[in-house]
Amino acid sequence: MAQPAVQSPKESRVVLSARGLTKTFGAFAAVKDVDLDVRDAQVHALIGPNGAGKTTVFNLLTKFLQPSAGSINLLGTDITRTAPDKVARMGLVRSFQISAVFPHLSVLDNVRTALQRPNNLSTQFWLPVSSLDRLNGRAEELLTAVGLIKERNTIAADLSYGRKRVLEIATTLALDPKVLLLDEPMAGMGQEDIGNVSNIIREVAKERAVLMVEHNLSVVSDICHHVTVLQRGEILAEGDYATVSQDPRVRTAYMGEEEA
Amino acid sequence: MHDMSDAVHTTKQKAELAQSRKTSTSYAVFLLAGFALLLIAPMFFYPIFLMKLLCFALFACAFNLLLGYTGLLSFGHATFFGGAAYFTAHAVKVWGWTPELGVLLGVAGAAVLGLVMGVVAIRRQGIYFAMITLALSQMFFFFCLQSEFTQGEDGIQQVPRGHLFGLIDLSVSTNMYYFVLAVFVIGMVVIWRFINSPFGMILKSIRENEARATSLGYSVARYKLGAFVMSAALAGLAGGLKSLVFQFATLTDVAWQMSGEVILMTLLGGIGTLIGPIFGAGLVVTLQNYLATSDFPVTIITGVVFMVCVLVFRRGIIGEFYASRFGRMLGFEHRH
Amino acid sequence: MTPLLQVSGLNAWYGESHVLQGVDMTIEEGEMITILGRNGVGKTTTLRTIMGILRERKGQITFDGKDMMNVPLHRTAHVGIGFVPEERGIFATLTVEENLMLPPVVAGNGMSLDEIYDLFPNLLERRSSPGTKLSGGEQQMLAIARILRTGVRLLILDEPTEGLAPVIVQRIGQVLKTLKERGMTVLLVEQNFRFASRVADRFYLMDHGQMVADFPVAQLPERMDTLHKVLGV
Amino acid sequence: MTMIFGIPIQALLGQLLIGLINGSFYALLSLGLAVIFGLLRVINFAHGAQYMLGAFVALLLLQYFGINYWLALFVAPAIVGIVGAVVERTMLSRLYKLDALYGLLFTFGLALTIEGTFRYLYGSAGQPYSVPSLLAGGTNLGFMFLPIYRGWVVVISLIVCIGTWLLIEKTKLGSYLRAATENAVLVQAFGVNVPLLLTLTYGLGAALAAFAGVLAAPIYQVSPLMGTNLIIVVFAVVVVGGMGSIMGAIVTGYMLGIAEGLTKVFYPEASNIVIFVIMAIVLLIRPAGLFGRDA
Amino acid sequence: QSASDEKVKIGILNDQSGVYADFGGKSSVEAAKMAVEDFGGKVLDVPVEIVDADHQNKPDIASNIARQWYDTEQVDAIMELTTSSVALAVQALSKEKQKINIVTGAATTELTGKQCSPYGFHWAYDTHALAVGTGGALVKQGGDSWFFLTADYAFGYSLEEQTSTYVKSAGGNVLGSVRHPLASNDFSSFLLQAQSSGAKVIGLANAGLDTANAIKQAAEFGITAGGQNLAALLFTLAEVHGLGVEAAQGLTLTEGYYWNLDDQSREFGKRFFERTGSMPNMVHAGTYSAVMQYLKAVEKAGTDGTEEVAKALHEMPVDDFFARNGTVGANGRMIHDMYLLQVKKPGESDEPWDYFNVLSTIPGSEAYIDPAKSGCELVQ
Ligand SMILES: Nc1ncnc2c1ncn2[C@@H]1O[C@H](COP(=O)(O)OP(=O)(O)OP(=O)(O)O)[C@@H](O)[C@H]1O
Ligand SMILES: Nc1ncnc2c1ncn2[C@@H]1O[C@H](COP(=O)(O)OP(=O)(O)OP(=O)(O)O)[C@@H](O)[C@H]1O
Ligand SMILES: [Mg+2]
Ligand SMILES: [Mg+2]
Repeated sequence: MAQPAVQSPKESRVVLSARGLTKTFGAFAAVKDVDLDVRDAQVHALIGPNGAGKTTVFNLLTKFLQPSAGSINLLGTDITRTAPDKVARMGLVRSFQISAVFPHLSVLDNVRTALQRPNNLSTQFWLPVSSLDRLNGRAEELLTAVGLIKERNTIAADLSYGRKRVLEIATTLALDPKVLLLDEPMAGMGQEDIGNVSNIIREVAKERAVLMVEHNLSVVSDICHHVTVLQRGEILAEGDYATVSQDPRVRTAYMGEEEA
Repeated sequence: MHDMSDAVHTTKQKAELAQSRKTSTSYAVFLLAGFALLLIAPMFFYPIFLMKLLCFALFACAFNLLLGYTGLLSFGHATFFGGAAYFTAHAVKVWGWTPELGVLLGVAGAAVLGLVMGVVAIRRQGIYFAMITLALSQMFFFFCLQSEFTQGEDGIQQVPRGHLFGLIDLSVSTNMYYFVLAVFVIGMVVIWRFINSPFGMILKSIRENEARATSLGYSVARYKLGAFVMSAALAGLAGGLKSLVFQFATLTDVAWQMSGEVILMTLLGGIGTLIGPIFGAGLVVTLQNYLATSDFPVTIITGVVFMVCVLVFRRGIIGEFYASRFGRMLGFEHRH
Repeated sequence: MTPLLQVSGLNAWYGESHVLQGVDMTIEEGEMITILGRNGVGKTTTLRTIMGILRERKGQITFDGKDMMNVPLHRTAHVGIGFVPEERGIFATLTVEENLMLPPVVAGNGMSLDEIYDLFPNLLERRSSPGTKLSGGEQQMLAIARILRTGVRLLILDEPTEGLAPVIVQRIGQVLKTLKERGMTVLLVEQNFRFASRVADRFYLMDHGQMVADFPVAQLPERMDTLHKVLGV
Repeated sequence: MTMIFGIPIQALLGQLLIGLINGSFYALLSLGLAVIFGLLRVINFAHGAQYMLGAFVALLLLQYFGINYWLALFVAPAIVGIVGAVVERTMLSRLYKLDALYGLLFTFGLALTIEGTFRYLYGSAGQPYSVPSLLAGGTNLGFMFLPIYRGWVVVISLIVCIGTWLLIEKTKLGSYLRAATENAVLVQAFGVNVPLLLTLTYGLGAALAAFAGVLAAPIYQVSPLMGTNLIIVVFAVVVVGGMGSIMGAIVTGYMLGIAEGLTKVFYPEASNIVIFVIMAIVLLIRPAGLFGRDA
Repeated sequence: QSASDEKVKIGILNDQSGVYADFGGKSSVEAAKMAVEDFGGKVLDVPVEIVDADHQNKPDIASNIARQWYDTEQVDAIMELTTSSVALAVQALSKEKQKINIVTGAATTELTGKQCSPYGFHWAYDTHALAVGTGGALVKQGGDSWFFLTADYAFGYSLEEQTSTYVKSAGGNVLGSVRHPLASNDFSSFLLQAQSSGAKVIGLANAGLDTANAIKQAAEFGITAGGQNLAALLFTLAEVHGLGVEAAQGLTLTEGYYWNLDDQSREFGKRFFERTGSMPNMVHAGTYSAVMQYLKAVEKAGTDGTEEVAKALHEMPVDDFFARNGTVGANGRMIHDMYLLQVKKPGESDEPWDYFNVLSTIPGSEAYIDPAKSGCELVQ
């Protein structure tokens, strides 16, 4: 599936960038001096061995963790000291590695919760809930796109693990973020959904930047324009998938003898 | 935090249109019937008892707004209830304000207290939250115990009920009753609207998964604080009203046992149900009155009721009713 | 000879929803079995029911000739079944090493601590940090490593490769083979088909709460059609 | 005479020592609370009642069976511990799968019931329990008169605190318990009899409270109300120390005892809220408490 | 003329399960019943009935019950009313409903001061009487330098303040005081401060468990052995019994009644003991006396009408085993003699419950505020 999509539109602008990003936990440096540029209309993969610091980088970028050093810039604004919810409101939204849904809300309500904010329907304590019904159209559209429409009224807790991941993606997309950070979105998904979600990501990346962590290399090679390889908190290699996957250091540290 | 709602969720949510229509009709019928009953109740019951019941019912509903819909268990709500009682009593007695202004001052005072307590307590969740609110309300209790304006353990006594809007004489029992009833209904409408609003939806999401709500861009602390202050203000409404009904404000209303009592009411009625706490309050108030003249020791009975409720009727009176076959037949699906 | 694990007519429920609808399955001593199936068909539920974690169940489960239906959960491990849950179950208040040492050893043929650290050097490096401060993949390693110490006879693994880097996945494949050589029996649920086909002796295909097919790895080529149909790829 | 803030240093020393003695009670009580909370995730509101029970059982043992203080020091906690274990087994254990708040509410009811019953049976005025003759009297330390019994309280409570801490933090048993609070089902699946462990833990926590109660009996009036208000202060101690942190509970218990003691000298009116004030400040600066791990 | 409704009903409203349950409680109800029996069970040829309720120290419950009693259960008078918030609330209500209330359980002088009622009476004791009794009388016994341990709320302040006044006017001086929070368990800190003040008397301006714990710990820290005396400002026989003579020996306190005072009081004490298992304190005896006097007043007035009975109560002198030389002031205060008592040493008491030596008798006119200076608007 060597799609033209893998060709990266080089000229697109940088929307999220980090310089000298560092995070230490006590004496242990989980992330060391990482520079990262995430571009609009690109799928950017962050890969690397377990414990390399990928999730930590996500936590830093979304401000769930405060960097020990370095700076982060989102859409021209310095967000090094901004609160996480503020960052989300500025258009940088993430998913979680261990699935995160609102367990006792229905699938539809999960998505509507996300839709409330961009539609400015979240602080009105004087309006009836039915005022949220105008979000249904968009919510159902999203659910259809990810293939969850049949379960729209199911309580999220009753979904199987894989389906929860899918719901999480729908919820994240509902915010219509400018930059999307996905932490192992395909983990635990069956083949069917992997194909489906790959398509969705490819689709949404046409208008926004996507940074994703993924261990499924066929997905990475399929949909990612740019790959950064992290090892022990540092950048080991960078480039498109073809280049990176040929790098012997990457092969020993991460891929093993897996045929690309 | 999500287990709290186990008691109030059935596994499957069937939001079929017909069902929900049936539910809302049943609700409407029930509410109208209830309201009609309250209108004629003074003909059958002792008005002061009814008024006390309404005050506590409103207090419990205000408390439930926080516990049932944000999952925050406050062990310090006596502060708002009793605090407002003092403010209202003081304003009416010492400054000679009209009763409605006095009550409004109580509400405002309680809201301010809520803001102060909230800012500190909101930083923690669950049990920590409960403990912190408890400790802060103890501080307030000691403040009231020592402060001049509360008159220590004598309390502010002989508070005049005055004239509503300067016109209606509230020392007439029936007038007072309908005033209390009106305030109660307004309070309930406010609560109902609040929980069934876009804001209320976000509160539910936050209770379900805070980190996720943050990552969606909601500043969790502010929403919680909003709910906390709202709950405090409504508890204040109930407290202010009570001080006019009984014409005094005393330390019992700010003591931590009062916070325990309101929890009991809510638990008995059904956490997370709109009208459950009304029944819970009714039961507790009746029980206390009844036990007062019986030979049973009150604390033991209260304690046992508490334990039995937690162990057996976790859903509370209304919750069990909704979940029962009869409740379902009428179209009450237990949900929120 | 009786099979090590025999499951027949197994039904299980989550409250009102009837998830397993008559699962039949046999595993011989020393076999490595993989259950394949789409998301939500009941794979995890099957494992949880066999373990006795989910107790709203009917049917028969015998392990080594012993009826398991009435064995309390805390005895299951002592009978000889070990479990690695899908969500890993790492304990936050315990350090990595405490996590590792937590499950009681039930028989002598488990791996030693040194062997385990050899296998997963990441864990050695982070041995004294709190369990959940590990990265996702490290937690997965820990979850697997933890059960290898105990010396159970039947190892039940729910999606062990999820979230692991390809190198580690390969290493786990080797570990499983070694274990098999030591005589251990393994029951696996996997989404990573490539991995599964490399390690398993036999497959069960699951759909709608039932086993719809089972065949040895050798028959894989001729069964590709069924596979595609059931897995929806 | 040397003065500090207008208080003679001698007097100050005395007050410090008294603070330490009271801290011993806080430490013992908050330890039990922290054990139960840390391992069962239950806020044991009945802790004050169990403390009272300890004292009462000692008193009743003396009145009806002539069992002296030394024996009561073991027997009373054992009895209360067993009662606690029974309560856990038959009732509290049903609440673990629910939110921790239900545990709090249940034990709240339990506390009311126990205290109510004792008040009903024995009135609220309280009854005396005398200091064992071996520990009667006191010594003059130069700066103050120290009742020997108070010295004994400090020593024995330190020993018990450290012993419990070792048991929980340094043994396998402890790690089972800690793991079981996070995911009991999984620990059971690993082959550990978790329900039994939890029952023992609650029993231990209750026994610790009762032990403090027996220690307190010769100092305070043995009254059904003796634990009612104390428990709230102890909650605050545990919150300051960091909920669930055993060491935190112990150390903060002693520290706050001293802080309270000093307040009684410099600004006595505030001595009952000083702990709450400290708590508020600590929470603003370190939400997880002084020794707590951030969740 | 006769009773309005074929029945005279008296309500005993007090704390039966809380902190004051021993202070009055169910035993007070028993005392009231004894009074009715002693009176003959009937007045003006209609039966007398006692009803009782546990107000749980909550004014709203008390107020609720009082209303119900007055409005629907034809209760004619309510008595005892432990704790000041309850007493004040019920007195206000009784005034509004024009019913008689007699307080024996609460201490506040407000009841016969600014918040007095034409139908309200205060029977057994009040803070002023306690202060005069213990403060003034003790100085005369040689306790002329004082240090106070004061509960940090209005009740404590007023006890301390009033006592200090009488200590000073009797020629003593106050060396200092320390305010301790309500319900402090540990008093050793405060006691050490009191000890180092060198005062001869340590005045305990607190109540209930606080006082008991302070006394117990004073013994523990060798304070009483060191020559300082303790004076409890509100402490009764019931609590001394709870504390035990061992710890309480030497303590001085003031009560309005002591069972072992003379034959009359002994007679009542013994009978009360047979019915309740404990000897009465001034609240129990006071409640008996109040019921008895109320019935006498009904008889005298020839009706149970409030105005008439109140008038009779104001006019009639009180002379029974409880109140010697008792008169009722226009503010409702029943003025009678008080006793300064000292707890005996363990060897000294020769029968159970024989706890006190009587140090002196304080005449009612000294013990109580002159009604004319009480601030009550009913006194001109
Ligand atoms: N809060 C923390 N405290 C201490 N160490 C931490 C913390 N968070 C992460 N680490 C450590 O930092 C390293 C990087 O973790 P991170 O979660 O970023 O890895 P990752 O690249 O996402 O790995 P994986 O692919 O397994 O998810 C790991 O070794 C982990 O143990
Ligand atoms: N706790 C639960 N309560 C109710 N229903 C549940 C629960 N857990 C799972 N289910 C339902 O049971 C069915 C089987 O779930 P199970 O987790 O066994 O699927 P799975 O095959 O393991 O899927 P996956 O590959 O996604 O892990 C699903 O339809 C799911 O929605
Ligand atoms: Mg990660
Ligand atoms: Mg699964």
